Amino acid sequence: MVSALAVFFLGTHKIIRELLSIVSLALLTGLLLMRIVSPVSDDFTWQYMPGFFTLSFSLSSFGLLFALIAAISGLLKSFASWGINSKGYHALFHLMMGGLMILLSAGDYISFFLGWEIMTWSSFMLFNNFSSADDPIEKSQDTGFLFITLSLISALLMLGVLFFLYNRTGSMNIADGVAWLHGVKGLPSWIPGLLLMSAFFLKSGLLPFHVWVPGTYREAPHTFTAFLSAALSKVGIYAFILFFLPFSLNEGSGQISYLIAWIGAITATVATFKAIEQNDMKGLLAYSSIGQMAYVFTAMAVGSSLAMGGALFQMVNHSLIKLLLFFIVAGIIERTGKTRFDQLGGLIYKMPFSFIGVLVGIIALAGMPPLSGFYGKWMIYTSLIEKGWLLVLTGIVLPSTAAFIYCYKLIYGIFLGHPTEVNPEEAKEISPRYRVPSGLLMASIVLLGLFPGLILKPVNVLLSDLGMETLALTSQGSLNAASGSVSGFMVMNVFGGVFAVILILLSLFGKKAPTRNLHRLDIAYAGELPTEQTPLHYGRGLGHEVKRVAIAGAIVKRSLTEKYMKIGNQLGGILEHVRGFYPGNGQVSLIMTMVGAAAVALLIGLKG
Amino acid sequence: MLFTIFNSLLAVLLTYSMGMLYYGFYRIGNARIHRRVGPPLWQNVIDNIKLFAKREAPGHGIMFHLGPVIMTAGTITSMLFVPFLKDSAWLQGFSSYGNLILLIYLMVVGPLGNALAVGVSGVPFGVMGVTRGLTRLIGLEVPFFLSVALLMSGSGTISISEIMMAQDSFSNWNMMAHPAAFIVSLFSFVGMMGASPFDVVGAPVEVYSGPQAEFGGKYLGFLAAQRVMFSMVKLILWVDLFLGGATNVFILMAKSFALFFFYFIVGAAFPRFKTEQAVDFMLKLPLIIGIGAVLVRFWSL
Amino acid sequence: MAQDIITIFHGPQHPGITGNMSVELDLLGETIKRAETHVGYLHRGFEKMIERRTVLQAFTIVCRICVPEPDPNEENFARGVEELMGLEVPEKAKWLRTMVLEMARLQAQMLWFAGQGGSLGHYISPQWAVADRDLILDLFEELTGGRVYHMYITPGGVRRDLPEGFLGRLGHFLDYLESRLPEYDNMLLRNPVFLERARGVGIIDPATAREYGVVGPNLRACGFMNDIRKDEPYEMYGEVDFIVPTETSGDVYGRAMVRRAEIEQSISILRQIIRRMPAEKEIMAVLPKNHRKWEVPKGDTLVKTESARGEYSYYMVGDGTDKLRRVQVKGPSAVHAITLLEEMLVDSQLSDVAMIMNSLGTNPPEIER
Amino acid sequence: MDNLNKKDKAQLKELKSPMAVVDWAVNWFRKQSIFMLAYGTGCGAIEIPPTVTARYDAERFGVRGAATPRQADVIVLSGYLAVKTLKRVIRTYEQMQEPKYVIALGSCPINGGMYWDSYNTIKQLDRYLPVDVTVAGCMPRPEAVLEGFMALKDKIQRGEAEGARDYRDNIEKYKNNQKEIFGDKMLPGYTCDWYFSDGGSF
Repeated sequence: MVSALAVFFLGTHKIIRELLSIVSLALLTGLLLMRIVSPVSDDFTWQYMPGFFTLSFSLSSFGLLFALIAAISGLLKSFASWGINSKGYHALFHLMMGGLMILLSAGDYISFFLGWEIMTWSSFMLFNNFSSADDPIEKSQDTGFLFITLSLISALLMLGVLFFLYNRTGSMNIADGVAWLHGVKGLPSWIPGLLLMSAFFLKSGLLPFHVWVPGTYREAPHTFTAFLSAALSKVGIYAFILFFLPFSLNEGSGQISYLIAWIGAITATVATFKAIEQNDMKGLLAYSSIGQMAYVFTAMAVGSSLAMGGALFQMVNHSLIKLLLFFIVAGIIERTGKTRFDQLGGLIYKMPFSFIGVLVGIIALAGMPPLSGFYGKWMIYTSLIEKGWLLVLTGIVLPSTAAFIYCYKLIYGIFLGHPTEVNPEEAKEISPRYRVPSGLLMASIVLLGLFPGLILKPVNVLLSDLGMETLALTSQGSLNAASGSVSGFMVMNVFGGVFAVILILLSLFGKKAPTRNLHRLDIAYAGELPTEQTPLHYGRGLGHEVKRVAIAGAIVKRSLTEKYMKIGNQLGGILEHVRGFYPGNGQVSLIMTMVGAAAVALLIGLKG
Repeated sequence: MLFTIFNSLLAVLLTYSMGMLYYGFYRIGNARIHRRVGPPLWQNVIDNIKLFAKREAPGHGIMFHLGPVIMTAGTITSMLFVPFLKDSAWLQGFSSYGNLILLIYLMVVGPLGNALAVGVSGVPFGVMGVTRGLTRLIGLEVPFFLSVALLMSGSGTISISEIMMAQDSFSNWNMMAHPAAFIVSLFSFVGMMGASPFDVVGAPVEVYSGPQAEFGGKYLGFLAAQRVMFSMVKLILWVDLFLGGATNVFILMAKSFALFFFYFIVGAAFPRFKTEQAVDFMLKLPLIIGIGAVLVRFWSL
Repeated sequence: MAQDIITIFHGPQHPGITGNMSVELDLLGETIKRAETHVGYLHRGFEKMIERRTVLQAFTIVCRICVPEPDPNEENFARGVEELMGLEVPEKAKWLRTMVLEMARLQAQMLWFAGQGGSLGHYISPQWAVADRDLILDLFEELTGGRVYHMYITPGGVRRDLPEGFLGRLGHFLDYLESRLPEYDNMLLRNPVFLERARGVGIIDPATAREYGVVGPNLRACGFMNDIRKDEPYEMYGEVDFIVPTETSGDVYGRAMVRRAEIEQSISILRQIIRRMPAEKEIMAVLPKNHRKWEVPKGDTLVKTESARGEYSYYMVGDGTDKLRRVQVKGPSAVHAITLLEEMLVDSQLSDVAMIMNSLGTNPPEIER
Repeated sequence: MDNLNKKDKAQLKELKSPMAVVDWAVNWFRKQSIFMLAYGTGCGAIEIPPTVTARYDAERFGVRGAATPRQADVIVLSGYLAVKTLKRVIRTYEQMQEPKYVIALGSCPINGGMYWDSYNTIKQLDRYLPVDVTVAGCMPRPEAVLEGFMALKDKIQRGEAEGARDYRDNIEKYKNNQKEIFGDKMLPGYTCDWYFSDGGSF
């Protein structure tokens, strides 16, 4: 993938210009799209220290899908962040993009690891140095600490396992390692497998490694959060598909698959109840991302082609939804300067575009027909029923039902209810540079709801690449499974038709019984009169009572983050004197530790 | 196409008149339990027409206006995805294009659309009611999904018509074939119909009639009409899934009335739970029965 | 202003309030963080109006202090006047007064039962209880001529003698009510949902109860045996046998159990009264001939009556004219519905407000008179 | 009840034009379905429960409770009105949807009743709100309350229960009367502005 590297160098070495950034990303997108149209083999090998390492790059069809997601997200994101970025931001962003491309096209361990690390470090720098938190002191050191510690752990795990594999197979090629991993039965393959899996779970934020996600999402620059959620969280899925998909399809690995499915369900439950509890928009969306990613893992664990299709559909759809929601949230934060539900409210008639955007987003996010989110959910549920994993199904129905609450909270807290800190007279619609990409995303979500075939046809190609059966699509608008079919086109038409008829009926009544437009405070209020000062906005309280439900209370009360911090602090105390060796601050010492650890691992691997 | 539209209109009319009849009975029956005479049977129809005959209606902007429309449209759409009869071309709606999972999600569209209208009206009581409803939904959907999943995996299909078709004789009715699933689903059924002890959403003494607090006139008329129709959709769904479906309208009415009677008795006898108590209850007893049934199925395979 | 909390009004126009008053609630979610009662919707200036009227004119309005249970007010006022004027009430009048008081207590408890069921969305209990209570009102009507306001217990005695066969009909009613009580229990008080909701909710701990001056069944549910009828027997309460039921839990369920037991006690007291009702005709003390010249001597007195909701006390001052100089009325609800309620509601749930208010037996008109 | 039905039929026969028949039918539905907002302003509140419960069973006549003013057709004011209450009552009344009716129970809303000399109650309710039916008595028995509802129904059927229209047409008079008693503590403008304009609608 020369193009990826080209973008990478272009971004790092040239003077930073917004236009350049967009052009380069558009170029990348275009190149990737061209790959679809005319599949040219651009496998690329680079001899490094001839005879010792061979870096090989080749973009598989899966890699292409992920690369496209990343490229399009990056393009939209660059458009949305037009003109608000400081120097160095673009360099880092493109560095990260480059790392991502290297990772996605990597054919061997070295390039895989290299891409992984470039991506991790540049994204760390991005959210740490360009944080959206207003007050630099308020910007929590904990977030960065957690992120980097967990990333280090995952990197070390991965490095160790990769070298272990190299040791066993004598080849740096990923395919050989995967083949070995699946060839060996029993404990020897389980342990490296689980370790590797933990590394990927961490990237996607699955339980129990989700703790870095909320803080990071909250503090990252607003548009970058969109990218984090839409593209970077998918890397874990890519790596999982790369290393484990054949593994989970293996007949003999039922227990492992079942375990992964439950990890997905439990993660979704925890994340959903945590999301309901959040009081700021980005925090809510962050936890929601964790939950949505977890469905994908559950579906992948099921392993049937329907489930796999559902997983990929859900993933693509999630990217679209989260880009849309984060863009609009970024726009609202930019216009109002408020991030929390108890500060916003009552903006619907001032920001109709954002309202419709969020509405489309939450309908799709909640998985309600007729928008696109439904198909992912439908395929996952149906595949679970066909597989007979009814308890897992219960496990993911719980969070996807509870998700309605945070979806409603998101739209109520911002647009409905009463205005609080934002004067509705002064509120303005979000700026066009958010509106344009949001509009595109909304259109694509609606379109996918009407014609899920648009995604499912390419997905079929991927499935056949994997050697699985393809999904039965009767037309663009309807989908058949062994046990039933669904037609979104029909749902949309019926709903639209009925809606129109009732609206006409209502307007007929309107002649005889006109609707009186009432003042905002003229509400049924038990006979009393609210004043302008009376707090009437339920933004904070919405969902507050959910934790009185036993299961939700048990989840919300516990905080893994705190436990990790406690462990970290204790470790810190023990290692206090060790730290004395290193000059400077914690970050420097962490980097040095990592370099040292990497060196040690390298040595061990070489010796073996 | 014309036939389908005609059929849809027929379905709307049938559910409306069935609903008004049943709820008329409901009010009289409740009155008899209360040791009084009660209103005439058609009182609900009179109430409904009166609401449409009001001279004005309160409004809080276009979103408030659309809420009841979405609610009614959601109800009618989900009605059209339920097959009313088996072995018949009549009253099938669009059910061949949908399935049970789609229906379960469709049934949430209307209430959520109305929730937007409630939110925009700015009545705090209304939003509290909506929150209660959404929280209660957790408790209702989980056991319900488990019970219908048992059916779906048992009969190997997720299509409502096919599940209905499979129940050809009394011993094959799903309530006999899958008794545990039926019992679990009955808990959810009572909750979904909004009967005590799960009627937290519109509790007048607590949240001032909840989501309906700000609706009046024609809007309330639409909400009242869709409420009875929605109840009938749920009843017919249960008849399709568990009671073997119906070959004609009279059998349908007989079976659905039996279920309705059950709902009426339970609703009359109990005070109301708090929201969290309702959810906890639903996640305890019904869920345990359901999980037990799944485990039994698992071991017996 | 960031809005963590939300302010709503529970009342005055709200189905979940016990009368014309309101509670302003600050809620986080549905958890109450601050409660403030608002009264003044019903203030009529009773004490001032009594000062302006002669004793006999005032006697007609005192019953209107408390709608659900007017008779303790009449009795209190009458006894106060009698004490000030030194009137001797005939024994039969005393028996009749005791009977009326107990009947009033009984119907008030029925009303409480109706409210308690209604506040939980259990619509059978109000229907049954209010209809059965109406039978007591019929008896009242027969005895006094009025359904709700009786103006029966006048200073000096009672207004009318028993109608023919009244005691038999009262006995019949008591039998009927007793046969209904098990159904009431099954319907509400033993209902698992009621137990789930009422136990451990709205707890008054004994120290708080003492500190705030809680009275009546609310106090007895905290474990204190405190009843004016026992402590300072008036009328014929010294003569009849009854026990004062207590509970120790202090929660809604405890108060319900106390009230439930009091219904049975009232029935038993009424049965004793039916048995022991004297036959003589004398029901009025010897009164001044010209009732326009009823002059209340100088002096003051404090009279107390136990009502269904607790203790009423009147402090009355006479100044030698035909009007009372000052009447200070203290009803039980002022404590229960204002100070105690504001304290109790904090950290409880919105769903419980109506239930707690009902279980405290709050009644707005007597708060502000 | 039978009596009323006969009266209805007699009326229907007299009607000539089809529009009159429609009006008659609309009125019939309005009178057969009365959503009552029982505002327990005073003592009269104690006779509302017997009226609607098992013994007198107002639901026979289509009378049922409503929780909020938006849903209600008739507001039942039971008893005396303190000044503070009157303000809430007016607020509640204005929130109701036309056609709307007022029933006042007891002597107090007519002339002050027992509290004619009280400094805190209003003496004559129809100075401030258009009362359609008054039920006298202290307090009126449930039968009397039901009789009040019957009178209201009769009025509705005849198309004469137009207190709301009276209020709309004479809003200045009513507001002035209210101002006399509230002084500068009048209800804020947004609660009643639409009476002075056409009122936006769609």
